Amino acid sequence: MDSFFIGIGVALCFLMLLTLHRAIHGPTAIDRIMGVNVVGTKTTILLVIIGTIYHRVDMFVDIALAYALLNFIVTIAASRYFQHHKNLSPRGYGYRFRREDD
Amino acid sequence: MIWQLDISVLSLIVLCAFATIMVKDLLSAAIIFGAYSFLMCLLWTEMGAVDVAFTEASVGAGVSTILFIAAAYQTTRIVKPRKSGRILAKILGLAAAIVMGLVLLAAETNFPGFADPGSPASRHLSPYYITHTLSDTAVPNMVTSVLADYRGFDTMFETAVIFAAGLAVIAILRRFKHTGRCELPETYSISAGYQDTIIRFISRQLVPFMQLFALYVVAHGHHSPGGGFQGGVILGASFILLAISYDLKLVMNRLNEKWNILLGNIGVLIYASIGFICLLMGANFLDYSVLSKILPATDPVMARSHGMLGIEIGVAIAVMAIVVTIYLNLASHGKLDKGL
Amino acid sequence: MEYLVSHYNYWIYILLMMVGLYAMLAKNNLVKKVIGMSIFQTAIIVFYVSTGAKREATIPIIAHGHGHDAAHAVIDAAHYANPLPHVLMLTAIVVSVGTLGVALALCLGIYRRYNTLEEDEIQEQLQ
Amino acid sequence: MDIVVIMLTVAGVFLFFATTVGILRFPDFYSRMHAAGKGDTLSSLLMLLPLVLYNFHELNLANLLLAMKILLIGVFIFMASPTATHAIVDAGFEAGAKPWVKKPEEEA
Repeated sequence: MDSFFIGIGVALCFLMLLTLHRAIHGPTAIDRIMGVNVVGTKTTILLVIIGTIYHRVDMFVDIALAYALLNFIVTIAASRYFQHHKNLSPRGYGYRFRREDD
Repeated sequence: MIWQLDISVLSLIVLCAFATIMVKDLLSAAIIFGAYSFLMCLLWTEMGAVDVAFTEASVGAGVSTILFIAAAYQTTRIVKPRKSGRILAKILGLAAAIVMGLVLLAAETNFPGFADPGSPASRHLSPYYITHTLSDTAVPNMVTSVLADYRGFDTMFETAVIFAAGLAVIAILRRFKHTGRCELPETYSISAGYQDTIIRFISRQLVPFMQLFALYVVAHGHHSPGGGFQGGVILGASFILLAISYDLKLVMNRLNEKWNILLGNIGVLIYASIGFICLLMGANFLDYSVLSKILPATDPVMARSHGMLGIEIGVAIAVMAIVVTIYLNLASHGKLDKGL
Repeated sequence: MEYLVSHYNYWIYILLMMVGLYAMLAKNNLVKKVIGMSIFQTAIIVFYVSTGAKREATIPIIAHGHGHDAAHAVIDAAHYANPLPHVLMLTAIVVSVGTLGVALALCLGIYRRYNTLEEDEIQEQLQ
Repeated sequence: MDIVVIMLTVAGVFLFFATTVGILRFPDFYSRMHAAGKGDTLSSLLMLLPLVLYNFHELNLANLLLAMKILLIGVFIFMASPTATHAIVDAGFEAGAKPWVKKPEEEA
């Protein structure tokens, strides 16, 4: 069963390589954010799989959880860049959702 | 270690490193560097270094990527080519890199093989730590016991270095607005309409959960990977998530600048004062076993475990305060009003 | 062949180090230089961690380490990875985020004063 | 039990593969995001479930806690991944990414 999980891990690495193609060659920065987010999700799974291979999953679950949390924060931060930045088109949240009373 | 995964992850890492250097856009470089750190974390997990991987997942992949994005946000994402001497700079840089690589390759022939159980690094000191950690300190995670007990002196000054880094960032960036003396502070209301309701709702649900998880990581670091550094960084990241999904003012209301710096001080002081208590009780600096005299119902072995918990809490408080300080100053260009 | 199998990882670390050094020396943009510094740092850290790895060894946390009778169990040092490089590198990573913060703060300070991040434009303004 | 574990894992890997193909092949940013958001969330749950089953050897407190923790990652991904997708799509919309339209000569 261990060799099965190692095979799954290598397959996930191969899929990560394909996703990194989009992250590296992506025409825009947003495509790169998306690619890195997908790589992060795959890595979360791969961490639990490595724990299964070591037969000590209880030690690896915390890392996977922290990893998923930080992946989420990085994605939000990177997407936030576009919602405020000066160089881009002025139509932003401030115009779509602004309420006058507060 | 699992060599199949080792090779595949290493090749992905090299690919990411080249892409980070080549890409002509600072935001994209920051994002690909985030992927590089994610893969680095995977590599360390696969080598069996779980604590290092935990630290990299929270520090390298999380906080440093956010710092790069904040820097790109405050400056510019454009990378211009050199106006003159481009070829010369490239050739010189390449020559220096190749010379260094050749020197290292020549040195590398004397290294022991990868994952060799009989390598000199794992024969001299570390067997003592591995075999004695349970009987000496009752802590099964030997990384924690070496970090906080056997090499506690080292870790104390590492914490002091982080504190100094926070002070340096404030000294470089912080700009104070000169206001009249009688001006009242403006009443605060959550500024609506700069971020999405969905993101705000989910972040609001996640922040308490993250902080609880961070406390668990600090407290359970004796038995599983984790400890003060990791827990402190996750605690700081929860405040960063609030600052990203709402705005900086909300975080400043909860944890203002004065308290932030004070907490950084308090964290380092907790560490040092536990050491001085040991000194006052007649033992060496940071020799926790004498703490059994003042802690109720503990033998010297358990006292070392409790002493480690105390300094982990100090480290967590200091790291949290400094991470939040660095982020707030970088994201708002030192003005602490609004930012990323 | 055996030499190749046991030494391939060092070559990759040296390659990463070369990439980092090249970026630090040849790149014009200051933030790119900082990224090169981070790559150099991680290459060194991964070298140290790899010296702690052992074949057929598990992670450096003693299994079933709860309770008092666990203290009398016989522990073989060859079954666990070497914890010492892990400890040294754990603190190195946390310090690296401190140095990264200071480096980026310097970049922001330079941008505030010269309004550019490019090395040659800053030198032009200095003269 | 092993059969179930293998089947679920292979299904998860297949969905990951479909996600990757979608990310690589779709013509514009919005449709790529569609593939990434949906496929990733479901396939990560499909991969976590067999890992829970495989590690659940016998019924005791430690194993229950472990299963809870792994499922917590699943719950977390179910909350965070769609939110992240939404954030990225909004960022792309704000940045002015153009949706792909079929060219008129192809329609004819």
